[in-house]
This record gives sequence, structure tokens and C-alpha cells, in this order.
Amino acid sequence: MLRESVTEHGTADLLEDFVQLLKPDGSRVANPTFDTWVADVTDEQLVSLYEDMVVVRRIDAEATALQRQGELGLWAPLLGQEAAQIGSARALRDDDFIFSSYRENAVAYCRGVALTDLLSMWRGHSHGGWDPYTVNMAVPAIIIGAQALHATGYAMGIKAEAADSVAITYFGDGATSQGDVNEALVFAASFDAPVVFFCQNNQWAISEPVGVQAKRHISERAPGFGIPSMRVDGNDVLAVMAATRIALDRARGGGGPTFIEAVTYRMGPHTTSDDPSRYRTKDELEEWKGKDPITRLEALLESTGALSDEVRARVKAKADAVAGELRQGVISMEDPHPLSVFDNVYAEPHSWLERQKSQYAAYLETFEGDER
Amino acid sequence: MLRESVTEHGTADLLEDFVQLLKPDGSRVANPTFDTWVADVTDEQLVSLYEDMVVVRRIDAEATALQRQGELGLWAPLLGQEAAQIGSARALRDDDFIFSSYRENAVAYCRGVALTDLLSMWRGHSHGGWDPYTVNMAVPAIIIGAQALHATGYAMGIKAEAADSVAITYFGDGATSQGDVNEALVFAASFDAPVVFFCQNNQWAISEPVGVQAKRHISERAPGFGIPSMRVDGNDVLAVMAATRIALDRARGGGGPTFIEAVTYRMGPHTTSDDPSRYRTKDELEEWKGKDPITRLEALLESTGALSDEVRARVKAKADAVAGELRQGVISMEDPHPLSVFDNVYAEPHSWLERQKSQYAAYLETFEGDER
Amino acid sequence: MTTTTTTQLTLGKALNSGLRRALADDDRVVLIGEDIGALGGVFRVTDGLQAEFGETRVIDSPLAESGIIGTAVGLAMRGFRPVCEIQFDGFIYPGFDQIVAQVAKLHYRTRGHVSMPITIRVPYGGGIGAVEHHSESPESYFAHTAGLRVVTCSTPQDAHTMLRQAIASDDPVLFFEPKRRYWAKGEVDEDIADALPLGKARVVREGTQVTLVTYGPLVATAIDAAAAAEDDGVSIELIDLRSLSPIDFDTVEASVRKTGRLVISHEAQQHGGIGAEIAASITERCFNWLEAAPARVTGFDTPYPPASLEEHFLPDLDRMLDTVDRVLGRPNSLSNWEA
Amino acid sequence: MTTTTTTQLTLGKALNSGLRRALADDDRVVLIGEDIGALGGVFRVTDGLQAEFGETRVIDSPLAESGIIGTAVGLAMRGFRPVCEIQFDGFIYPGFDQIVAQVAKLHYRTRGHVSMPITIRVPYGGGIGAVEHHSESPESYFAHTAGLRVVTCSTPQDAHTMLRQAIASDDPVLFFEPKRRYWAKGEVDEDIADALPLGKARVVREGTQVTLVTYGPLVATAIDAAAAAEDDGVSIELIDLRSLSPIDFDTVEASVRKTGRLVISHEAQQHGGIGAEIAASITERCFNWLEAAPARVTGFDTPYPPASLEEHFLPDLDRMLDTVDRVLGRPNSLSNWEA
Ligand SMILES: Cc1ncc(C[n+]2csc(CCOP(=O)(O)OP(=O)(O)O)c2C)c(N)n1
Ligand SMILES: Cc1ncc(C[n+]2csc(CCOP(=O)(O)OP(=O)(O)O)c2C)c(N)n1
Ligand SMILES: [Mg+2]
Ligand SMILES: [Mg+2]
Repeated sequence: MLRESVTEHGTADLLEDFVQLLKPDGSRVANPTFDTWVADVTDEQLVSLYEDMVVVRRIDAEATALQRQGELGLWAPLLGQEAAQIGSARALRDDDFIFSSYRENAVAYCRGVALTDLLSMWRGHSHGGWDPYTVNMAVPAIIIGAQALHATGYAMGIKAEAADSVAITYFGDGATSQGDVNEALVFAASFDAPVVFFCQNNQWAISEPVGVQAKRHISERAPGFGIPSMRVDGNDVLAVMAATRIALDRARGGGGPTFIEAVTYRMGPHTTSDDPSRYRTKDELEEWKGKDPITRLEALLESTGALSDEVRARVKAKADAVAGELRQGVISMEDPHPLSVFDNVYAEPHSWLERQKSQYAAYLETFEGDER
Repeated sequence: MLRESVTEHGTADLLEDFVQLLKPDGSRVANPTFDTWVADVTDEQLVSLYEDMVVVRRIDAEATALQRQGELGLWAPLLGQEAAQIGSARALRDDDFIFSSYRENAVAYCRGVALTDLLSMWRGHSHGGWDPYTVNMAVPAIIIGAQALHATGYAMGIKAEAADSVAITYFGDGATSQGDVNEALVFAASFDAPVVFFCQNNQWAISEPVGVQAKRHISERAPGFGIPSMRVDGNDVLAVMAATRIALDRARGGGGPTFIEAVTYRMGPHTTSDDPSRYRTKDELEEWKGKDPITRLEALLESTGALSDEVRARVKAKADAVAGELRQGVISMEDPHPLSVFDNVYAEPHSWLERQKSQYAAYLETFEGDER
Repeated sequence: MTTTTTTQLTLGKALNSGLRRALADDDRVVLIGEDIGALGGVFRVTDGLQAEFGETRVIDSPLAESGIIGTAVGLAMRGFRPVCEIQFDGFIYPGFDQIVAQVAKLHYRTRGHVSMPITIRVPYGGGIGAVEHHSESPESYFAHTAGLRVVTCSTPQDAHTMLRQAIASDDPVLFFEPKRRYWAKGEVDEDIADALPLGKARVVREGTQVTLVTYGPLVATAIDAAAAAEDDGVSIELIDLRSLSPIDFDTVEASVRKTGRLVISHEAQQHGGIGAEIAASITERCFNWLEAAPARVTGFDTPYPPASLEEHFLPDLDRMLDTVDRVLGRPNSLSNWEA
Repeated sequence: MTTTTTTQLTLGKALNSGLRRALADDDRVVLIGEDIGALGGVFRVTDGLQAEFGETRVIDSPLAESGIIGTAVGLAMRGFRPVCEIQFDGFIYPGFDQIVAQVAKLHYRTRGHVSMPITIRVPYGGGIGAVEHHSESPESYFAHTAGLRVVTCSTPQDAHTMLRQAIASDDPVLFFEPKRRYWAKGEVDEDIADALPLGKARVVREGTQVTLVTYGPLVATAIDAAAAAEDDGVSIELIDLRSLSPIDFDTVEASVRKTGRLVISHEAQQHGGIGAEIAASITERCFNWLEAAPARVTGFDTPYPPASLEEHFLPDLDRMLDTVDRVLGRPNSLSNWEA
């Protein structure tokens, strides 16, 4: 009668709890349920996923370098989480809508967010930067978990319109402790909202291990809210893609929300301001390096012969080009106009603010001719 | 792999989901696990529980009458929830600490809260009324769900002291949607806090049926947080007492938090301001009348011969006496002093407020001699 | 000029008819809140609307204010115009983060790409003998928050008009409803084309000696106070602020330049309340016109007290007039008071 | 007189030593917050404390601010003195309900039976080039909330002293730490027996022509401004407010009666900010002494902008002096400005 946990009932389903299609050594694991969802993925598409991952890792490295060089104020690396982000983002349709946190740079890349737009926030030029509607992806939410409710509301809207697109929200393991994420599960379940909750459990919330947030697997929480969940190897791009497709399919078919826990690892610091040596061991990092999402896809592609030297060279060239474009874009970003501080506070005229702006303009004029 | 729900795994445990020891007709149901926890309950004690329930129902009726007569501003009846409250409250030790909502008048009664203290809030004389430390029960929380966190923090304190008392928090089905209650589950699990989450699922949150808050049984939510749960017949005082004792025992033994869903029914309006005819059927009420918590204990006691006419008369006399005392206490409550509006805002002196108080005192003096 | 037909409505019913019009006029308008469906809200402001427009337009939400506001943000991003109901003033705080960090900032954050045409309805204020958390006046928190508009009404006509204007606004609007005035009656014209815009104050009564500024539930009290003052030979110009963000300082300024004296009254706590802002801004704008320091008549800097003490907490006619006497230099309760 | 030994410490380290002393002096003091354990907090204010006092005294909490404050309430009811860390100003809002509806009101609610000796530490303010939500000044929300005390420090000594005083207070205290000053150095004496009480302002520099009132991060800027003004022949009396609830109006009043002019500066948005309250209260108290309307130099009524624009948003020496010129009737940026 005492349900100690949802995992202690020992059914076949739950024993297969952790889904992996691609082992760290690159070999394929057969999985009758999940395999069908990626059966159509061609070698060419695999190479394309590989390219995505290499490129976003390169973006990450370039942005980290730019931060070190003082060109960005901050950067939140995704290093290690490429498969979780690429595998899920590439499963989406263009008209699906994404609500992410600050670490989903790979998702934004897949979405076609311009690189300068992506970096303008980290350079301190904007608080977000892009037009959500042209890419169907909201600007990052920094308040942990807030975006889960936005996605749920958006999905309620989709359902009201009887459309068949889906909202997906990305958040971390730490976010699952926030009231907002839990309320989002309640609302999504109650309204059968077509929303996918995609949790990247990267083992850490800044310095806190996932055990501070959850005593059970994070994926075990959603079912109690009436939301089915999956727990997949987040460093396995195929498993992630399959799980996301399953969830999207359920949502499109009127099946309501699904929760995905992608088990992954933040190989870098929380942000460029962080010093992980204060709270975690080198050994842990080494262990996870052995599960690197790119290496294993590389190994698979090598085994099938899909990764020729030519392909490698092409991918590298692409990554170099993107990195160059990124650097160039950042460095040549134009400073915003001082008076733009007053813009877009309101959509309609606001009497005080116009007065304040006009007074500040008068103030700035007193410096005209100065070198200020 | 898709866990549709925690109840679809069909294990023996989960099939026995709903615990009932006393049927609506008063007959006992055998339950090997739970029976042991109430095996020590004597006939005399059963009569005492019966008395409690009759008395609190009478308190409820008297308070409702007082409200109708204009002597109370508002009242939140517990009618129908007597077993849930008495069964759990009577399982507690004196040094266990209670954090409740506004409907736990029976719990407060068990705790020995003075009747005038209980009613002073509803008469508009205080926001709470009693000293929590003399009865080890906090004053009611009106903000839905807030008290679940307080109980968890208090329990963290108990644990830090290595004491063996327990914190228990009462809240409704509606409250389970609030971020705070979910965060309380997270904290309680993470810190193995000796706290019991006691949810009275009375089927309604004002006008909203429990289905708006939860697609699954409410008890199914806690296990995903790592907190074992029980689902009991909340109109069955024995089942409630057994479940509470199990939970308390776990907590005292270092086993951490437990969640109890007591399935009951709010037979009255949400409060005296509410009109349930706008949102629920008479039939539903009739159905639940058939599951009345007092009737079934009465039937059991009758079957065992424990409910003599003499006992009945004694219980009725007690209820009458309590009701009389209550009415008298309410009617003769002294109005608070005008300047007491400024008292107890701060524990230490506060310069403005003293100034404001002194100014208002001067203002009041201008009316001296007036009939104001 | 079209002929206008007006109806006698209570303020609550005027809100109800405003919501009905908004729902009928624009199918992107959706209502979300606790108990707003079958029950019609605890004050019946949404009475009958779910039956008329269905459960997709009038949504009974789970019991979670952050959830209400947060899903409204998502709905707004999908192109809807959500109208949220917060059941009572004191229950808005669990939704505070979504309001100040999301609703208020998304337009700025996205450099104008995203609008937040969300209206958040909040029955507020005291005087109904309620238990704790049911009588508060939290408007200052929101007026201090850049990106929000904050308004409040005092008459059935304004209730109707301003609610429709708020819903039509592309900015987020905190719409504070003076709950103790829900049952006050007045003429309501549903033709609002020529109505005063949302951000403007209204001179309720002209006067020459003292400008009395208030809003929401206290406007009725102030009308009585002004009448009583007149009997006493004192001429009060009464301004119903209507908008607390932005505040229509121009209207207040013009009045104070005429009267030279300013009294501000609100139920909310004094420290850091709207009254402070008005006193400060008007002193800046009218320093040379002021005959006396602007004075405030407000709730005390205590939590809202139990019902049996609320008559003391709430500014009333007597306290208003005592303060008017003070700015006029007439004998008043503080004449002999020493700090 | 005892000999006092002082140490050179940064403001951050002075807070750290204050916490260490509080933990050592009273075993009911517990720290709770995100990343305050092994990491020592993102600003290292709790550096080393978990190692020294253990995981039961220095608690890494789950990522939930309402949970942090709400469990602190329970801990306080059990007799502990919790010190909560909110990681950045902009993350306090999910805990807002627990702060204003519980922490602030429980003493009142229980007619004094329950105390809430909770300190809530909040690194606040801008100027560090951070991303959104990391540079806000939310102090006015809390100063407007009856039942809370609100303080902020500007020097390492005050950081140390006031934090210990806050923890020792039986009232809940919002303790705002000027994050851009964490690395500023100063002498710190751990013997605080004779220190200025928590609710008092400090006259940092005496002057005769203008009273400049500020607090927290802007005190250093104001010191520079006062020095620059002196070079320009203008004598500024500078007051570091220290406490925002209550405000030590007596000290400000005494100064303004001397100078006749008042300028208030803070980073927070102007509308409904602390500056409005000071202007309003001091105008009430000093109307006949004022030579000019009190003026404010504050953040704009916009959300805190992206880092590349923050130099405009933040009051600086030039804006302070321009406003000083304005109250002195000297040529200033608004001399020829028309509304
Ligand atoms: C409401 C809120 N509280 C605190 C923070 C500070 N903070 C930023 S990231 C972070 C950890 C988040 O961890 P997780 O959710 O696991 O995501 P990850 O960073 O690992 O991707 C914290 C505490 C915040 N941004 N918002
Ligand atoms: C934060 C908050 N939001 C809304 C309310 C208004 N309210 C009071 S009781 C209630 C319903 C509570 O339902 P439930 O939790 O099931 O408890 P019950 O009343 O059934 O005992 C609501 C919405 C409140 N008190 N607090
Ligand atoms: Mg993480
Ligand atoms: Mg209920």
C-alpha cells in the first residue's frame, strides 16, 4: 500500500527505463519500440546530425573564447549536451514552437537564429535579441522554469485553434524544483495541452548535484501528474530524436503532454563565470568524456563508412566558417543608441516615459561636443 | 517505456490502492497491514472518536448559525470531513506540530485550541488568534499551500535537533496545484524531513471539481518526488488513524516524509458565502451522505453494543455544552482597542509606526466625548 | 451624433457586460482564473460567460496564480488576449514573478517583437469585513514596475469602459476593481467610442482651495467629503486618478496650480505608496504654487487589520476632512501634536 | 575602552566574517540558499562556511526561492534564525508571496506570539555588466510592505555590522548587498557593541547647501560627487540612508532644515521608489525650510537595460551634480527643457 516509488513495481516497462540506441562505443542497441521512430534516418541524415553537433560545439568554443577575450560578458556553454539539443530540435516541425532556457544554443542554431542575434544577449546588447515569430522560438528565459508555463499556455492556444503543431519547452534538472515547472505539469495535464517537457538532466544546477533536487529519477515525477514520461540517454542523438518524435506524435494526435528526461552531462562550467573545480571531481568529468555524444556518432558513422575524409573536411570547413562568421558578427556589432534604453517598454505611448526620455535627451545634449 | 501512469503497472500494491477499514454501513473490512496499526483501539476509544466527531459537527453547525445571525463574518464548514480530521489529529503526539489551512477546525479542537480563539478570526477580531506554541498548532494559513513549506521547514528543524517529533500539514485537493505544495515535496524529499503531508481531497476547490487539479489520484503524485503515499477513505476514522500512525512512525524512525490522500467530501458550501447549487448536483451530495463518517462509526458502535443510550446522551450533552460555550464566547468577545491596529507589526521598535500611532491617537482624541 | 442607450448597472455587472462585449467583439479574448466558469467568479463578475462562450474561452484554471499568469503569457504569445482573474488582492503574490519578470518585461526583452496584451483583473481594497488577505491594496507594487499599466475604476461606466480599453490595449494592464463598490449602481453606456482614454484622470468636481486626489474605492468617500467641505465653506477640487501607471500628472498639476494645496488619499499603506509619488512629482512640478506641503490620508503602515479594526485603517470622510483642514492651516488633529 | 583590532576586508569578505560570527555565536543561526555550500555562493559570500559549520547549518537548497523562504518560516517557528540567500535580485520574485504574505505578517497574524527572525540576503543593483535579472533594485517593493525591515550597506564595516544586527533582530530583515561593491575594501572591526543601530542613517559628510541622500551602491558615487561639488564651490551634506524601512527621517529632516535643499538618488526605478517617499515625507516635515523642490536622480522607468546601456540607466556623478545644480537654481540640463 505504501508506494515507495514508481520504480519499485518491477514491471517490464519500468525495467527498460533508460533508453539508449547508440552506445558510447558507437554500436547500435536494438530497441523495438524506439527503433521504428528513427528507422527512416538515412546515413546522410546521420552525417547531417553529426555536422550539427560539430558546428554547435565549435560555436560553443568560439563563444567561450570570445568571452575570455572580453568580447562577451558571459557565456553558458552547452558542451556535452549537443545530442540532447540537436536530436530534439531536429525532430521538430517548423511550426512547432520552442520555449527554452539560456543554454539551448544548439536548439537556436537548428532554428536558424542568426548568430549575432544569438550572441547579442551575451554581449550585453539585448535581453534576448531575436524575433520569436520568424524562427518559432522564444528568446531564452533566465528565470528558472518560467518558460514551462509559457509553453503550456501556448499549447493551450494551439489546442483552442485545433492546430496540430506542438510547443516544446527545455529546462534543466534544477528547474524541476521550481513551483512553475510543477504548475506547468498540472496545467498541461488538466488541459491535455500539446506540449513536450524536455528536461536536460545534465547532473548539475550550478554547484548542486541533481540529488539535491530529486531523490528519484526526474522522469518519474511526471506520471504522477498524469503525464507519461521517458528517460533517454541524452548523449545519444538517436534515442533523443526517437523520444522527441514519440512525444510530438502523441501531442499532434491529441494525446496531450509528454515528459522527456534526457540524461546528459554539462562538461563545461555552468557559465564562463563559474569554477566547477570547487564542487566536482575531475574523475566525474573523465567518466562522462567517455560518453561524449559526438564521439559515439562519429564511431557509428565510421563503422558504416559514412564518414569519409571528404565529409570530415567539409564538416570542419563548415564549423570554421560558422565560427568565423560568429566572431566577425560579434566584433562588428553596433552599440545600441543611448536613447534606445527607453524603447519598447510599452507598445503604446506612455506619458511619463516620454517625459523621462526627453529629459535624458536634453541631458545628453549638454555633453555634445564632449568626448563622452 | 512510456509510463502512462503509476497505476497502470498492475502490481498487487497498487490494486489495493484505496484503504478502507470501515464500510459506510459500519462493517469492518479486514486489512492485514493497516489493522495492526489500530489493533489497540478500544471500544472506549472508538466512543471517544465518535464523541469528537459529533462535537465538531455541532461546533460547525453552531458556527454556521452564528454566521447567519451576523455574529461571525464568515465560516468554512468542515461538514463531512470529521473523520479525516479527527482520525489524523488523534493519532498525533502533543509535541507534533500542525500546519493547517482554514478548514481544520476539528484538528484545532483536538489540539485544545480555545473556542473563542478558534472563532476570533471568523468574527474579525484577529487574523489567527491563538498562541501556536501552547497547542503546537500554527494559526490557519489562508494562502493556499503556503503552510506545506512551513511544515517542511519546521520538520527540517526537528531533524537538525535530532528530536523525534513530527510536523504535519493539512491542505486540500486544490492546494496540490500550487507551486508551494510541490516545492514542499521537493524539499521534504531532499532533506528527509519528518513531515506528513495530509491532503483532504474533498472533491472540490470552491466550485472546481478535483479533476481540474489532477488527472490521476492525488496520492499518485508524491511517489515521483520520492515520497511514499497512501490513499485512504477519508470518511473512515480508523483508516485515517492507521495511515497517520504509519506515516508518523516512518517519520519518527528517520524514514522521512509520507503523503496521505484522505478521500472525503465537503458536504457543505465552501464557506458561508458560497452557493454550491451553482456548480454541483444534489445527487452528488446525496450519494456522499450515504458515506457519512459519523453514521458509519455509529453503526459499528451499535453493532458492538458500545453505543448505549446513556453514551449517546452523554455525547449529546457534551456537544450541547460545547455549542453553548462557543456561542457565549463569541457573543461576549470584547472588541479590540482601536490603537491595537498598530500592535505587533514588529517585534522591536519601529520609528514611523510609532509616529503614525501617536498621530492616530491624537486624531482619535478629537472625537473624545463624541459618540463615535 | 448617435443616440445612446444607457442601462442602470452595478459596477460588478458593468464589468460583466464589458467582458461579454470583449469576448463577443474579438475571438482572441480568453478569460482564465479560479472559479470563473460555472460559479461565475466569487463576485459573479464572469457570471454566465462560460455558458455563453464555452470552456475554451472562459477557463476554470487549476488553483495556481503563477500558472494562471504564466499560461496567459504563452497564450498571448500565440496571439490571444488573455484576461486573468485573481480571486482576491492578497492572492496575487504567488503570480508576482510571472507578472514582474515576464509580463512586464517581454516586450522590452524582445525589442518589441512580442506584445503582452494581458489584462489582470484584481478585486482589491477593504471595507467588506473579510478575513486576512481579502482586503489589500497592492497597486503600488505594480505601479513601481516598468512595463505594466495599472488602472482602477470607481464608477460602473468606467468599470465597463476601462475594462474594454484595457483588454484592447497591446500592453499588459493590471486592472484593480474596488470590490466594496461592486454593488454600487450607475448608468452605463456600451458605446465607448468617445470615452476618456485609459491613461487619463478625471476631474470629478471642480473646486478652488484644495485638490483632493484619490482613486478606486475612495472616490465615493471623497465625493461625500467634498460635499461636506462645501457645507463648511471649503471648496475642494476632486480628481479620480483612474490610472496609476502612468499617472496623469498634467491634470493634477493643472489643478494644484489653481488650488495651491494637495491631499492624496488611498487605502494602501502610506510608505512608498502612490501618494508618495504624487506628492513628490507634484512638488517638483508645482513648488512655487504650493501653499502647504502635500498631505496624505492613507492606510497605516501595518498589515491590513482584522475586520473589526478596518474602520480605523481605512481613510474615511472624517480623516479626509481633517487632512484638508491641515493643508488649509485650519485647526486639525495634529495642531497640537508633537513628534 | 578596549583596544580594537581592525582588518582590511572587501565588502564581500566582511559579510562572510559577519556570517561566520553569527554562526559561531548562536547555534540557532542557519544559512539556506542555492549554491551556498561547496561553492560558497556565486559571490563567495558564504565561502568556507559549510566546511566549518556543516551541512545542517549551511544548507544547499533545491532550486526554488519560495521553498527557501517558506522553509525558513518553518525553521523560524521551530526557533531557528534562518539567513536566506537569494542568488540575485531578480530571482526574489518567486519567493515574493512567502515574503509579503508570511514572513512580513506572521508576527501580526499571531498577535505577537510568533517572531520571524529571518534575514534575507539579496545581492542587488547594477553596474557589473550582467545579463537580465542580475542588476535589479527591488527594495521599494519590500519597503512598502508593512512588517518587514529593509536595510542596505555601503561599506565593509556596515556590511559586517549590519548583517550581524539583522540576524540578531527578532524582526524579518531584507538585507540588500550592493553587489558591485563586493570587492571594495575597508577597515572592519568585529567589535560591534557600540555600532550605530540598524535603523539609523549616517551623515557621511557634512555640508551646508544641499542634502544628498542615497544608499547602497551609490554612496561611493555620491562621495565622489560631493568632492567634485566642493571643488566647484558647492557644499553637499551626504547621508547614507542604511535603512529603507524604517527610514531615519529625523536625520534627513535635520539636514534639510540646515541646507534647504534635497536630492535623492537610487538605482531603482523612479516611479514609486524610495526617493518618492523621502521627497514626500521631507516636504511634509520641512516645507517651510525648503528652498527648492526635492529632486530625484534615479534609474529610469524602464526595465533594467542590457549591459551596454546600463551606464545610461545608472545615476552617476555627472547626473547627480546636474541635479544638485538644478535644486541650487544653477544652469543645468533642464534649464531650457520644455515638457
Ligand atoms: C528563479 C531563479 N533562481 C535562480 C537562478 C540562478 N541560476 C541560474 S542557472 C541556475 C541553475 C540551473 O540549473 P538547471 O536547471 O539544472 O539548468 P542548467 O544550468 O544545468 O542547464 C541557477 C540557480 C535563476 N536564473 N532563476
Ligand atoms: C493563493 C490563493 N489563491 C486563491 C485562494 C482562494 N481560495 C480560498 S479556498 C480556495 C479553494 C481551496 O480548495 P482546496 O485546496 O481543495 O481546499 P478546500 O477548500 O476544499 O478545503 C480558493 C481558491 C487562496 N486562499 N489562496
Ligand atoms: Mg542542470
Ligand atoms: Mg477541496
